[in-house]
Amino acid sequence: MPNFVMSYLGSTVTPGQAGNQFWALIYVLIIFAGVSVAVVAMNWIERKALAHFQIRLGPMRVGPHGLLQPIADALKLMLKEDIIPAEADQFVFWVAPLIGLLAAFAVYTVIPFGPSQAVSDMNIGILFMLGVSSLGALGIVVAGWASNSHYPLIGALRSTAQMVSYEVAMGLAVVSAVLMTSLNSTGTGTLSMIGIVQAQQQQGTWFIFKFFPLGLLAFMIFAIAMIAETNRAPFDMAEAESELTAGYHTEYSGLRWSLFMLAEYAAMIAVSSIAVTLWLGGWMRPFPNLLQAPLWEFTFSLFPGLTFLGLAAIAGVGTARMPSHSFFRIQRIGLGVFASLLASIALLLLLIAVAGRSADTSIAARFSEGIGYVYWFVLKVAIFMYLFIWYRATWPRYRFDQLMRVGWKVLLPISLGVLIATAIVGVIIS
Amino acid sequence: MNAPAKDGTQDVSKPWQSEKPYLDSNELIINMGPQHPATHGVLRVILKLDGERVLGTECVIGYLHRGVEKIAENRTYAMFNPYVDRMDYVAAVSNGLGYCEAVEKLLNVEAPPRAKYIRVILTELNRIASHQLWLGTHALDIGAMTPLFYTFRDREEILKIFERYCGARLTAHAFRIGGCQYETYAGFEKDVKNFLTFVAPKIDEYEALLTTNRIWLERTKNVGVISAADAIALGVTGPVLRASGVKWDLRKAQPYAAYSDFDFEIPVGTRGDTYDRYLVRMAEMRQSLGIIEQAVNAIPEGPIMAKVPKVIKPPVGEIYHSIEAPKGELGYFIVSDGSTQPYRLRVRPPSFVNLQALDIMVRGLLVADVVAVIGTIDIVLGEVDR
Amino acid sequence: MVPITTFHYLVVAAALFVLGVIGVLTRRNVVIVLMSIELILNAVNLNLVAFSRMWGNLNGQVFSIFITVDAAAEAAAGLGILIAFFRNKETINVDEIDLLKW
Amino acid sequence: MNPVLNSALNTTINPGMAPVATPFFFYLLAGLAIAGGVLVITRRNSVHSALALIGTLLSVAGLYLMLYAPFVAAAQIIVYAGGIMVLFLFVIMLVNIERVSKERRFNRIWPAGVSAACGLMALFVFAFVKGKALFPDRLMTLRESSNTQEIATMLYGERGKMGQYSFGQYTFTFEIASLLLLVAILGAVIMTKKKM
Repeated sequence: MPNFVMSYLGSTVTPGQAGNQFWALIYVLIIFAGVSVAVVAMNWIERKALAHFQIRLGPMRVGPHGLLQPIADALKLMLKEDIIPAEADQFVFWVAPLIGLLAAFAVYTVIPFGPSQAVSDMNIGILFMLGVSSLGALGIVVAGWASNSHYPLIGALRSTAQMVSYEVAMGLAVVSAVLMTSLNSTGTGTLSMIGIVQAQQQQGTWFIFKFFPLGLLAFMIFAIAMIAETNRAPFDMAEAESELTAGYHTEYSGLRWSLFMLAEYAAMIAVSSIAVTLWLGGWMRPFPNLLQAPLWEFTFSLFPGLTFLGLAAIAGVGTARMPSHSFFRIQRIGLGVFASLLASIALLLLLIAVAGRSADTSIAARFSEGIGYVYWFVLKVAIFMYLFIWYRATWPRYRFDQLMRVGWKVLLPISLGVLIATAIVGVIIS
Repeated sequence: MNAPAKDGTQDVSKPWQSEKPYLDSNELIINMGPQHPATHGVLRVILKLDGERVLGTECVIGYLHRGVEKIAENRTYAMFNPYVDRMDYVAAVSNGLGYCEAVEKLLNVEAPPRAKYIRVILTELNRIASHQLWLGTHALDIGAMTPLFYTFRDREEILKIFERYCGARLTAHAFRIGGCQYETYAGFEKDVKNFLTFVAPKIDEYEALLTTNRIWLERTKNVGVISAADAIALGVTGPVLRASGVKWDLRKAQPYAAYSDFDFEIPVGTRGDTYDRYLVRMAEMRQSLGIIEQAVNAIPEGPIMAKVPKVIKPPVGEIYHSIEAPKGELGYFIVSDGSTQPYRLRVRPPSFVNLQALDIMVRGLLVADVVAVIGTIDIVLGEVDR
Repeated sequence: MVPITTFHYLVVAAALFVLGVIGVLTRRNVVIVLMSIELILNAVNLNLVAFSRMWGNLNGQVFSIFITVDAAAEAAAGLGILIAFFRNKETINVDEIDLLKW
Repeated sequence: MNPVLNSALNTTINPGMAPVATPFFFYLLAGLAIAGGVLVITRRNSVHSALALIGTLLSVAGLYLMLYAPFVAAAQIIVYAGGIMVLFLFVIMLVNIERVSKERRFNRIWPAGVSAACGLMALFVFAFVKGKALFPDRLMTLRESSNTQEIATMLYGERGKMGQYSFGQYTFTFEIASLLLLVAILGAVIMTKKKM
């Protein structure tokens, strides 16, 4: 058994490609567990960051600094009564959140966390991603319809129209990024996500910096379309409580409603990881070609350990400054345990990094390399997540017709222009 | 949000059963019900819609009517003073100032200079507080969540000063007929000065967040436009009138309570849209800071209460006295029959009059803009319904 | 288990095709008729890809993309007619659409 | 026998890579597709039949993947399931189907329709049985990773090759297809625009 496991730990081919269903299943489980943890963490970070933007503290009561708040919310939603409106369509009402969830999670089979750390490396990676993200709109339309009342229906029609129109701009931005992959020496582009990142590695630049203004422009268009695609921040027409129409998920309650929220957060993470893969050089650490020296290699491999050490330090300071009143005793213990957990992970990562440095061929080296890939990828996605929260705190909401005008009359022409310009520049240069 | 009240009988139990499918919805009457989050209190607006565009509105008010004017006829002048604060509960101090000055005019008694200065300082502080509350809720209606918390944090400082001066934060029964009840507490000038230095950069913070914010511009520019002629015809006053380009401010036009001693400008807008009203109110906040600073530096010594008989029996007659409240011209028309209780007391609330302009401003806009326009007229239902 | 041959795919495509034809012929609701046409076009696509797989060259797959494009155009036009018609006659029942000019 | 068929039949065919999926997946997807098809034409509520159609489309996309046609599968998911079905659902909701579902589903002459369809099915079966020899039951080798690239080159020619600009076989047809789409868009917009 151990060599079977070793064969896959060290393998340079994604389980999907190797055709090994068992190992692919384990990857799927790891990724979905990871995404769920990320969604829980995102929920906590969003509430706390939004609060501190607005000079308030955010959840502090449930667990130390509100750390257990997301879990409490999840439990509450599970225990809440699950009301199905009268004359609503039982089957469709039940299926709608599942479609949304399916669309949000299916994208993860394609996202590359590392050269071999992805569920499967489809050679139509990007196309699959675009297709599945358009399925999300179906879930919302059907949810709005099944709630059998005017305003969720209007809300659903609006948010679907928004998703469909921004999907066009998003698709064109993605195409211009894919075009860049084919303008290298070999002349054959690739749709597979791992191939795109490797193309960026070969060409030595992230696509955001390639053909200077074009890469950045395409990235900006994708970033804007991405927010509209997940109904977030300035484009959150659906949950606009001050407007007349309520969101498509007003009639949902309890667990069903939490499925929608899970789908929304998962879609956010999925879409931003696609942006990272396409423009910010997926799992590549910064300056992979310039700083080749083994010393640089070692310092960069220390980063994961250091970040966890930093988190552990923050949690430690939190425990120290916890007031000594008896009420806070449990919270202090809880935070202390959390801090020590983070510290031990940090220690483990540093150990692997050091071990990997000493004997290059050993498993530790491969392990620390894998961790490095995943770390850099997750770090970039985390930065995107913070952007989502930042937008939500600062921007007012677009009116629906302005939103559609921006989608069709501003984003679409620019993305077409960028696509044509990239093609021309590509043909001229290569 | 109650189900759409159609003029025809419509089976309310199944809202889904509207005869006209949504596709080619013609005349649709929607209720922005009394408990809608964006109607600043209990105002019901019946919107006549064609699809998304507003054809006409009809405001149903009276949900907060307490019959204040009728009560005034059975109260003595001094007893009625606290009622006045409950009308525009956001700018309670300026209500009190208006009432006291009206009665003083009836009694032709003059408040001593020190009382006048204290009154100016507190009223201007109240104007800033009212504008801050307006900005917070208005931005929230349009979707920006953060300004609400900034404005409420700063408004808290003002309410602390009120509390220390007269014990109440919101409905501060600060003034009495003939002057002020309380001498300023020990650190009053210091607190006000600290407040001035504290709030000046904060207003820049609001401006930084919203004034050049593209989406804010898009949601407020050319929305809810009212021309100067319409404004004057409707009797609209206050920032709404000034935003349409009419330079009319009672503090300058009919100076009262020591305003003639201070110099300050009147901010005026040009197009009369939501963005101009936003700019006018922000500039007004800065002007108020200037006034308070001049007042605090030059506050005279001396008595704070004029000689007013214990039982106030004004001579027979009637007077109308109006002041510049944060929302517009707040007027008191008192008819006295020589007894201790007014024969008739009529209040001209600015919000009630400004609300008439809603219909003109909103016609042809989209439903989402109705929310923004109600916010920019800055109405308080306590004052509208009295 | 006998390996999957092209023949199996043809049977599935034929079944879908027949279902589509039944849908078109028997249903009264225009939307369902349009959906059955989509079903038929899908069956045709499946056949094309199966043959392209059998012959080993890609003409079949390229042609199936053209069929998808055509299906999209047909759906857009069909639904456009449906909406325009529904606005005048309040019904989307195939039997009642019997006037050439209304 | 026509020459093309001959050349195909006797080319040396090596048994290609193991088919991507076991027969189990084929029967599963085929079953789903046919079940979805049946649901589409029998459901009283058109949103249910729309969902069934989405199920069929996705399972047929799965069949494409088994036929080494990932590009067509992705196009199917994007255009069909993501685009056309959203359009269908939009129209179903805008046209307020509630009243229509009360009326009879099948028209009066449904036996004629079904018998015609059965005749058609008989014709297919006859053709399949007779022409068994036409369909060699061995699998052609088609490298999976290549064909997205080849489709692109067929559609649009070798763009990347150092500036050589040669049209693929189907570039012209591709332009006509986009023209068809343009006509359809114009038609739909003109028909549905309210008389503003």
